Amino acid sequence: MPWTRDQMAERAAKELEDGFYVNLGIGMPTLVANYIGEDIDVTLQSENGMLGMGPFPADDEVDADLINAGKQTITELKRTSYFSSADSFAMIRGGHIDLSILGAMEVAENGDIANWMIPGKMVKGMGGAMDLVAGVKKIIVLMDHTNKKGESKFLKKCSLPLTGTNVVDMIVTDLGVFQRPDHDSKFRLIELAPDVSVEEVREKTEADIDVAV
Amino acid sequence: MPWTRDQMAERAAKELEDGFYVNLGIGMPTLVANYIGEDIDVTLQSENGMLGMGPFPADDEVDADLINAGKQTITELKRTSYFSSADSFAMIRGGHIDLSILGAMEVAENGDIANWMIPGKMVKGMGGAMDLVAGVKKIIVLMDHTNKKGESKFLKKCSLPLTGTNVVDMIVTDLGVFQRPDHDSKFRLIELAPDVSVEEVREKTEADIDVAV
Amino acid sequence: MANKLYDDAAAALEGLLFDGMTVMAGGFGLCGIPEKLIAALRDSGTKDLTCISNNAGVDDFGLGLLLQTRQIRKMISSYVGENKEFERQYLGGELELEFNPQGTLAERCRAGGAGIPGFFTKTGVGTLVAEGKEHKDFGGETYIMETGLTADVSLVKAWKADPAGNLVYRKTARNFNPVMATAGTVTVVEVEELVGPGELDPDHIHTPGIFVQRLIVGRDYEKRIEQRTVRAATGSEG
Amino acid sequence: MANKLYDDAAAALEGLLFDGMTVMAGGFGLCGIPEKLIAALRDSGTKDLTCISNNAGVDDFGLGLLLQTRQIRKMISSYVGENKEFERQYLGGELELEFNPQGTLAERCRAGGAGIPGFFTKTGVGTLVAEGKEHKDFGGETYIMETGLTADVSLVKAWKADPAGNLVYRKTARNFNPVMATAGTVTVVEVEELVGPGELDPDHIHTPGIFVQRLIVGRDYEKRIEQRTVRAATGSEG
Repeated sequence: MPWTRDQMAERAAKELEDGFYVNLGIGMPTLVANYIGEDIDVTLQSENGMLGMGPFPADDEVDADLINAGKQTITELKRTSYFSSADSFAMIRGGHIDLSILGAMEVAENGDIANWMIPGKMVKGMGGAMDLVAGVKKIIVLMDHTNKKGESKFLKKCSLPLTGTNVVDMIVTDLGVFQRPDHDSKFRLIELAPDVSVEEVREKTEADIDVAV
Repeated sequence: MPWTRDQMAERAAKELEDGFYVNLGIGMPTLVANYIGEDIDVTLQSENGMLGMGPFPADDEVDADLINAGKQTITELKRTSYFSSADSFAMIRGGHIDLSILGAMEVAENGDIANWMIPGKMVKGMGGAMDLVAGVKKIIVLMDHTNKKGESKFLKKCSLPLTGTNVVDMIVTDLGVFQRPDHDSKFRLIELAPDVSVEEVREKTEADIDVAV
Repeated sequence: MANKLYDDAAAALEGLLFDGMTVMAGGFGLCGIPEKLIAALRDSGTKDLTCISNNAGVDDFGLGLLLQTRQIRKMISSYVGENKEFERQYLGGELELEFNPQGTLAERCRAGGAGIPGFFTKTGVGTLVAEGKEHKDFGGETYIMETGLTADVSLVKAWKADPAGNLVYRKTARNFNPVMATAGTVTVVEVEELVGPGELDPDHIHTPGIFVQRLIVGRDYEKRIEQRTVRAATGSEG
Repeated sequence: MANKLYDDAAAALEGLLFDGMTVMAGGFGLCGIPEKLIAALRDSGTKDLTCISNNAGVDDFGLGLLLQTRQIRKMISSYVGENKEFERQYLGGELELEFNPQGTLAERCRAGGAGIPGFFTKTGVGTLVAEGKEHKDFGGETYIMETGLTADVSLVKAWKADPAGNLVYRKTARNFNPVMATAGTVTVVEVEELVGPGELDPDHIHTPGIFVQRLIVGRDYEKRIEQRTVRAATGSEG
């Protein structure tokens, strides 16, 4: 049985290590915050200018001056600091964030990622996605394995305009986990969702991968 | 009678305008602060990271964490702000300072300035001088008209290594004041110290200048 | 001290506006936007604006107000997803759009204010963003050159100011405001509170007064929230 | 939370030092220098250092301590005028020296920390500083390219820290410290006071804890003054 969105988030959360500074993308990656182990301490960065992001506020704590990159109201912690957008992206682009978990429309076997633009559709903009994939030390993609038509999103080559080239380190889909030790290596299937077979993954994966399960 | 150092500083101070943000170089230019008119309000910048520099402290106010770019102990004002060296020079190099008054070893008729290095002597470094002449809107040089050997310091061409090229707007020496309206124009003698003649200035000036006194 | 304080937003913009000008406006989404100054810019009727702002507001608030009145000719932004009117005008060819990665946009504004006409970044290499830009290798990696941005007028929202124009921002309402404050030929600022000289701690001023030419105190801030997300009220701290 | 606090300067530097390494040290003159960490670096005996620091200390304080022991092979500075031992070693060919304009030095450190490998500046155009550097025209003016700087270890002095490594600096002791804090592969910080979690106002933190890997609390700061200038005691305020 493929993983649910929450199970995917829970699996991705296992990649967090004690002391990590982490940026979670908008959408499904936000769910990862719900699964951070209690034995580890992780600091969340929000690219609109905050380090040390807390949970959503109680109803009477809502503050219009305190939002995350998804424009959601949030809270601060006892470790929180605020800074400008320039300082925030200096932090991101300077390689100071340990890990970013992002959604994607497509990932290619060489680590290319496309997650901002579908030609012919109205383009909303890349926001901070290009900065994150270019600057953060480790990039994990959290996405459904196939699109609504059942076509693989893990491809030989991305068909959509790219967000970054050769930047993805790990992919967590509803079917399993794909990892590579460095940017010159092939992705390897290292974990399967319950009752998902290697054959099913192969069938639904256009990318050329190794299997290590 | 040529101007004294204090009279030169007093003359240079007349170039300050109400609301100006000003950086005064180390040495003689520091004296300019003593002659700021009481009817105008000027904010002094110190490139080590301070805007709104106050006077020297009283003996019991001395604070090792509060110095100017000449490493002298100073005080803060009710308008003071502190910032990093990067932000300080972003301010300087971004063209936000209205005026800087600097010393010089040589100035050339095309506005070149040399004030940091004498070949063969131990070089102490340019500090912030190259940034100031490149970034500040208006540059006034305050210097003796001749060196210890009686040779002109206002030259056709600088002989010493340059601090900046075509950057000087005005020169105040012990003999008079030289100005140009823009960086394509010739310097004009616009003012003489008491009892100094145009002939004396011409004699002691290697640079080709216009005379307008 | 030269007086920087103006009676209201209209007075603060007087003499600064002209058709075809470039305006920077701070804010991220609707957080920390210069509400009063945007409204006054709308009321001025100034046309053919190039607006540099991370987002384009929503249909009836923020820069969306200037889209309604078709005062904007071009947007330079990183994300404009919240605005239907924007979409309509863009798809109809009435509006130019230049997308910048968010960090590139922020750094371009900082560079413009700091006298840096160009800088290199890894962001966007190999993407549409890199097309037509200079590529250069440093240490075996490829970077692209991005240029500094300045504006005829920067519109900035801060929390508090003193009469010298020193500014303090509040929480994530800071965002693009400090860098845009440095990049305007003239920077006009609105604040929620004006404090007396010396009341701001000089170690904690975010924007030194040198960057602020004009200043107003706004009243009755709307501070609209785009995504009001709450949890059940329980104590929590980390 | 990952513990960043170390017992003393020697412990904080343990495992980080190697001959030939590059070290950044904050401070302007003797103001805001990492006194304790410099002393511990001296005691470590690490040799052939490249030191990036605005100044080189005085003969018996600051980086001058490392000159006395000949641990420094090369200095990257903007001004070294206060140091006789420096002059002696430099003129004797025992010491390499790279002068950077002060603003270029600060911006190079910021760039290094921000992932910017190169940027253009007007500073130094037409001078010795420009020799061998790429020149480029923007808007009819000539600029030169300068590169980003990073260090194996950055030594930083702040005023206060919290356990997360958030830092606040005091007055002009801030200077190069914040940018150097961003540019070290490992950044080691000494502070005068450690405060509890939440005691620093999150709007007023100068260096977010992400840039700080190790932290010590120093005692008995010497804070030597180079030019003690005073006036007769009279009230004055502007």
